[in-house]
Amino acid sequence: MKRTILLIGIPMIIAFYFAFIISQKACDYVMANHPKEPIPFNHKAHLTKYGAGPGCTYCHGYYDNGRFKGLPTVGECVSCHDRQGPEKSSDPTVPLRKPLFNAYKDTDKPWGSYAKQPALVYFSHMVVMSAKFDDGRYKAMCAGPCHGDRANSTNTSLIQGRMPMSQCEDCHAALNISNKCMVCHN
Amino acid sequence: MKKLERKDFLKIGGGAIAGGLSGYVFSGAPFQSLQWLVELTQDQYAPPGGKEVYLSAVYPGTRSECNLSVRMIGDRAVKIDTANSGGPFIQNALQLLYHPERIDAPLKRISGKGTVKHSAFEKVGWDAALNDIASRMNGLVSGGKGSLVAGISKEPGISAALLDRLIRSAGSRNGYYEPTLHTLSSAALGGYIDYDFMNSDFILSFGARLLEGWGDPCYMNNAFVEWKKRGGRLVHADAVRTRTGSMADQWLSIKPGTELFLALGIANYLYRAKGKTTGSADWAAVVNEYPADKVAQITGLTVKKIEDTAEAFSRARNPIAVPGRGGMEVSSSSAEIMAVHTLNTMVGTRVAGLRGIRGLGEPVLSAEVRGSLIKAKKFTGLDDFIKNGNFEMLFVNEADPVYRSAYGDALAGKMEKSFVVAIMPLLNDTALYADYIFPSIIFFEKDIGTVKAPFHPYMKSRNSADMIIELARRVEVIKGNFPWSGYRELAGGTGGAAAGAGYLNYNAKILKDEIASITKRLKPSEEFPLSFVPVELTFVGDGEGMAYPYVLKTIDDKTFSRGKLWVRINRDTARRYGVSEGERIDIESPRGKLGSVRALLTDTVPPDTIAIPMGFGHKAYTKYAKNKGVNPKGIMANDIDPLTGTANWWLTRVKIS
Amino acid sequence: MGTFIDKIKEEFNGYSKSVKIALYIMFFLTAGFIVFGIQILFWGLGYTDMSNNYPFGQWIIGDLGLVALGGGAFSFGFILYIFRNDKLAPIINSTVLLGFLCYLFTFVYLVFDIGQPLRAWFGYTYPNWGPHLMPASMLTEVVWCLTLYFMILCVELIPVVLKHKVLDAIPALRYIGHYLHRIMWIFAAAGTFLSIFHQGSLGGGMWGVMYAKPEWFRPDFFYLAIVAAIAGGTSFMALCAYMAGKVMKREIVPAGTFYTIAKISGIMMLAYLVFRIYDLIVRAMVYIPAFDRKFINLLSPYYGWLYFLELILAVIAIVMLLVKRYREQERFFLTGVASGTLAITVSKLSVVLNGSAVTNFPWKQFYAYNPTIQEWFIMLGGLSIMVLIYMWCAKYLPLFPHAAKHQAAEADTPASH
Amino acid sequence: MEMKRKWGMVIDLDKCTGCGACALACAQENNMPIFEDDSDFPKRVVFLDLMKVTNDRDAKYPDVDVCYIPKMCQQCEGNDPKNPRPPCVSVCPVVATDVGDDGVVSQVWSRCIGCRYCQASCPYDARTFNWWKPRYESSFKNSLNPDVSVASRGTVVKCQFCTHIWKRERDKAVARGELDINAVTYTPACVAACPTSAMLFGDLNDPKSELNQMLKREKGRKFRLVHTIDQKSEKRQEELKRIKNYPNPKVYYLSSKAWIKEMMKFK
Repeated sequence: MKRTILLIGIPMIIAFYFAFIISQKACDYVMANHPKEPIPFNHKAHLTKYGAGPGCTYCHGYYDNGRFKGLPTVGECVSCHDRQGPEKSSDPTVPLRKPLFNAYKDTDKPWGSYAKQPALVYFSHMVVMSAKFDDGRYKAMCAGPCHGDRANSTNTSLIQGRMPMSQCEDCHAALNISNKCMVCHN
Repeated sequence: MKKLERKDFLKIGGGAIAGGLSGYVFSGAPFQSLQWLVELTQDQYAPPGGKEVYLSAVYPGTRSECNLSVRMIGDRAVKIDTANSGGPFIQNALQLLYHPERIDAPLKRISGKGTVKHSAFEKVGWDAALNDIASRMNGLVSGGKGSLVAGISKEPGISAALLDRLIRSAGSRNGYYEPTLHTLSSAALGGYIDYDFMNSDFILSFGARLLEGWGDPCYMNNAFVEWKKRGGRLVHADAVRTRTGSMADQWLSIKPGTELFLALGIANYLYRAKGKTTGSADWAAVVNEYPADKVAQITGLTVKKIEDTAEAFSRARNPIAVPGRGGMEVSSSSAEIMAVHTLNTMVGTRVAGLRGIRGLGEPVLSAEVRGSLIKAKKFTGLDDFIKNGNFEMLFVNEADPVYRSAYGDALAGKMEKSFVVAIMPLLNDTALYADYIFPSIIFFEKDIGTVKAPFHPYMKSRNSADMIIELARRVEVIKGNFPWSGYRELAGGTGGAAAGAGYLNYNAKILKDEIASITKRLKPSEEFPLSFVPVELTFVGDGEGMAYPYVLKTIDDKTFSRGKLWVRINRDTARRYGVSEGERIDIESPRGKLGSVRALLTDTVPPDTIAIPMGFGHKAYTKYAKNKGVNPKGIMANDIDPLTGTANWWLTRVKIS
Repeated sequence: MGTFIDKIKEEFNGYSKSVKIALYIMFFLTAGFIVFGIQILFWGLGYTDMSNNYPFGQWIIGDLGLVALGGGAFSFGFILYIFRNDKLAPIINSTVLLGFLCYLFTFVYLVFDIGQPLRAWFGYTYPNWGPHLMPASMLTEVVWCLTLYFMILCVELIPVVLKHKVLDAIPALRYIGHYLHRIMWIFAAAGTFLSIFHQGSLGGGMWGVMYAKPEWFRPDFFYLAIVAAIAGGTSFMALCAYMAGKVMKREIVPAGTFYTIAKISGIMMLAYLVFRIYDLIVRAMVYIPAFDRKFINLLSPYYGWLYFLELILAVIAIVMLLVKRYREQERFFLTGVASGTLAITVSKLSVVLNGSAVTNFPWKQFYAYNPTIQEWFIMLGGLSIMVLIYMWCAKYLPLFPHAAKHQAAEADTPASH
Repeated sequence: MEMKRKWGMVIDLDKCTGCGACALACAQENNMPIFEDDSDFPKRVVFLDLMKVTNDRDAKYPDVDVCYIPKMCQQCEGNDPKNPRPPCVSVCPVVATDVGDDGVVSQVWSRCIGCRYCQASCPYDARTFNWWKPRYESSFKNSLNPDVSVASRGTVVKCQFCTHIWKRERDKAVARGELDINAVTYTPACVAACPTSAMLFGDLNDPKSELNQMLKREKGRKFRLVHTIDQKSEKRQEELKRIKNYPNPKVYYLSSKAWIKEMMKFK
């Protein structure tokens, strides 16, 4: 009897483990975006060394009506990395010219997005990022960031794939914000 | 350890399968993949986002302009915001702007007429098309056949004025307009009437469904709000209880088609009791024949009601009597227009002045052309021309006479044998018989006044005024009369100057003729006992709205639903003819038969009357309008008015079977 | 392969002519079911005559009818296993199979009926539970109860399947079958519990909670539906067994069992009739006036008569099944169970048809509903598939142990036929 | 942050010409699908239906009258406004429809399984079902509004008082630095499009709002669609409310004509 249990149980546990991992990875892969990344980008350096922080709005800004612009255009990049600027400089505060940008027009958006918002959600970055507690702390910071550790990333991928709804719901519940469908969905 | 047997392998395999399956299930993958499958199979479309901008634009009106803003997402226009400015039709503009069947380049017919199939046309360049037309026109004019050039415009405006000039320069008098109150009253009175509804305190409407698309809806809606605010009084005389009748302060439920007599009755009261004078002695003599009791008998109103209305009209500070039966599409005889406008002149109102059309001035004509012009036969109006006239070359400027005219079939027959150039954004029924079709633009795409156009013209479409100027400049004899380079130079407009009351011409003979003709038509005959009158849905109007799918969504189920048009019949009348609700009936007039419409039994129409919604039954005009319902124009009365030259189709005698 | 086809041919030729014609029709309907089923699943419900005015159609009637009639399974299980009325033993296998089929096809129709079949699992993952763990939506309760009860029916069906001569030969399966049979009362009890809930909620509660709809709203509808299910289900099970016997041309259920069922069914039908009349009176006097409307005005000219038909059928069933003299005559017994089944079916028809036909606005007329060919084929094709499966099972599974015994007994006495 | 608003609407039928601009604006704003025959009334997808009502049930020519009633989702709340219970919300098996914090009955079509139970329970025919796959032929796709998700086939859709416009306005407010959500007001597409300003939208919770002022002022003219309990005495209303829930919608209509109110009753 014991032998039978072992014979059935051990392969069962092993198969369970592998099937679980494989299907989860497969799901992640299918659900994730795999954008092109033609120009390497270092978030950490820009935020800590070159003064693009704090916050993200320096590059990932908003339109006048409060909607999120998303990824920056080359035009925004070359507003610092001047197309006519110096290629080398001893002054660390002077942004260098990046020959990488020569191939792009100002309106181009060379990067694709890792983060993918489902099409059926009305999500407002500005509202989420500017909501505050009574004592002035930002709510978004307390609930834990959606985009991972932004300040220490050295590449462009910050969020992997689509954010599941449950992740939004968890923060809303924790912060005592309404979790009704119509808060986000239309 | 014992040797593994075959049975043990089965156990291991079973365990592995069970474990694998549960691992797969517990990882959430099946649900995730179902979700993915849902999205995949539903082909969920997400409109692309972008920067939001509001562009401002102006909707042109004859009397007031509607300001609006267009919400843009990136380079897409997604919404028109009118902010309660009064213009209902503006909401259609986006559907026209992005209409999938909008013409994107000049089209030349390569196969037989009578179809607007894709394969019947080829796309050609503007230059090639204009050169071809110009060479044909040159041939006609130099061959002395300039008088066989004709043009039909939808409504007065810059491009219509240019087209008229083009035709006149070619030596023809055949520049016509589709009947609107503007053109009808110009023909009947020698000028159009400029109603200042905003400042009027008493509006007496003779069948003019003022709030259902009549005139300039943007202005009318604003005026209506103004009346509500200031206590303006609207009295509406109409046979059918339409929404205007319901919104009016008083509804005069006259018998169908008796508006003229009501006007005479009121004039009679004003003349007798108030001592007001009318135009001429002959006219007054006719008016004298219609005292209130006689009019009461004809119209079915009480004497008191008529006299009260006349009294109220004469006492008002700024009264308006307004003719123009119908909504978007009007049909009033010249006598009726004259009789109604007489009331305005009798009380000397300041809010209904007669204005003349300034136009672009007389073109310079060569002796040859002038000769042909003198020889050319003269027609009083569009339907007169269609019925009796002849043409070899026809320009149709935004109009759809094949669909709208009571002589549409006759026109189609003549168009089939001639060379037809049409200018329009969507292929309508007239395009069925056109040889060349030029894409024109919508109000969004042209500069209006000082407001710049928010959009570029769609694909290869151009302003029709520009197209006519371009064409004229290619025709030898005409060239000199078109010194302009584009419509912007003409933007000053062709507005009217005051014509003055002395300009009025009250022709008693026409009035008498019309009275005789209408009396004949009012009398129920043995064979055709029922009256047949039109009604309109605001957005469908005279059929123009049918190309817009969202308009189809506003149609109520008892007007048109699932391919069936419903006509309205009085309950008692229907009972007498044994017609039950929803039954299929045929309507027959002396001119022909209208097959399979459904009967809607309602007391909103008077006894012995059938009311039919207009605007249905297109043969072309995009797939949204095509073959939906029936077009009653073919069986409607077609007596041509002596002054306006237009068929008076308002009242038709019919029978049902 | 060839032998297999031969076997099917042989089997088919074994039936009488009328059964053959019925089989032809059923195969045709099944083919239509498949073709139109694909059309509906892939291109949407636009092909039905349901509309925004008339959102529920034929398939919902199918669901209601099948669940109510399939409900006979739980009442029989309850009476047999809990009350230990062994008279019902000969018919229980058939009953369980019928219940199973009815519920299976309820799911099939539900999948066709919802606009997003691929999202059907949302009912399990995002159920509308209200406070206190009571389902807020009757449909949530229906989905869960149906699923659980369907599982129970599967378990109840296992011993029947295991009795098949091939499977019965395997000792392990034989033991499982035996012991399952021994503990079947647990499942019967659980099934009864679940079944009562969803019978109530699908047949009545689901309609009764629509507080803005005069034709449906009444709080007692839930209980009425339970009684209806027991009354109609028992009749239906008897009717099916009787028909099977006719087709197989032998006695498969002893007459005594039929009489017992008839008695139960008749009593329940009487209870149903009384309850129904009470229901109608309460509606006419209390609930419909609360809408400022009158009962008589809610009877659509197309479907209003179904109410009266239902009452007449119920009275016929009561007379035929409760009066001993009639019950024991085959002809009257058949009339009784048939009209009992029909009465409940008609009651479901009137719930959906007349209920949907009533307008919400005083200026509109009653709506009519003319099912399209797609709806008819899917409805009737589904029923044919049920019948085909039942016929196959009746042939190859020991659905009627009594018949087997009876046959064995006959075989002992030579030259019986 | 607590949402203090409760949106409601008043439609003045004396000012409504029945033109249908509201329905058009609604269709444009909310990405209504486009089919070849959108006049197919029983299966057409619209949020705002322009109903034509005449009194010829009770009257004869010439005492008849015609009225158009723009009807969208009436945003019911049931007997107890503190614990809103619209007829459609409790019946949904998958929580695709819910009452928002601002009282608007939401419908999430990405969650809907298409059982149409809510449609059956709606006393105002306000919900429509996507019987066919929503289509937007070629260039019509250009005018789709990105703020409203396009529905898939087989889901129920309905008017949500253009909630997305509230969100849009809120974004603008936040961009201006206004963080209080209760300061955000908005105008639904139909109200903004009405050529005669016959529609008014506002907050029912705020006694000072224009909407509440108007409702207070227009006691004699106001009524609600097919909600005859409003015309009963207080005592009788209490009695009736014990028997059952009433929809208690948040859309009010105004009319000076008695016959319209008479037509709201079944006879």
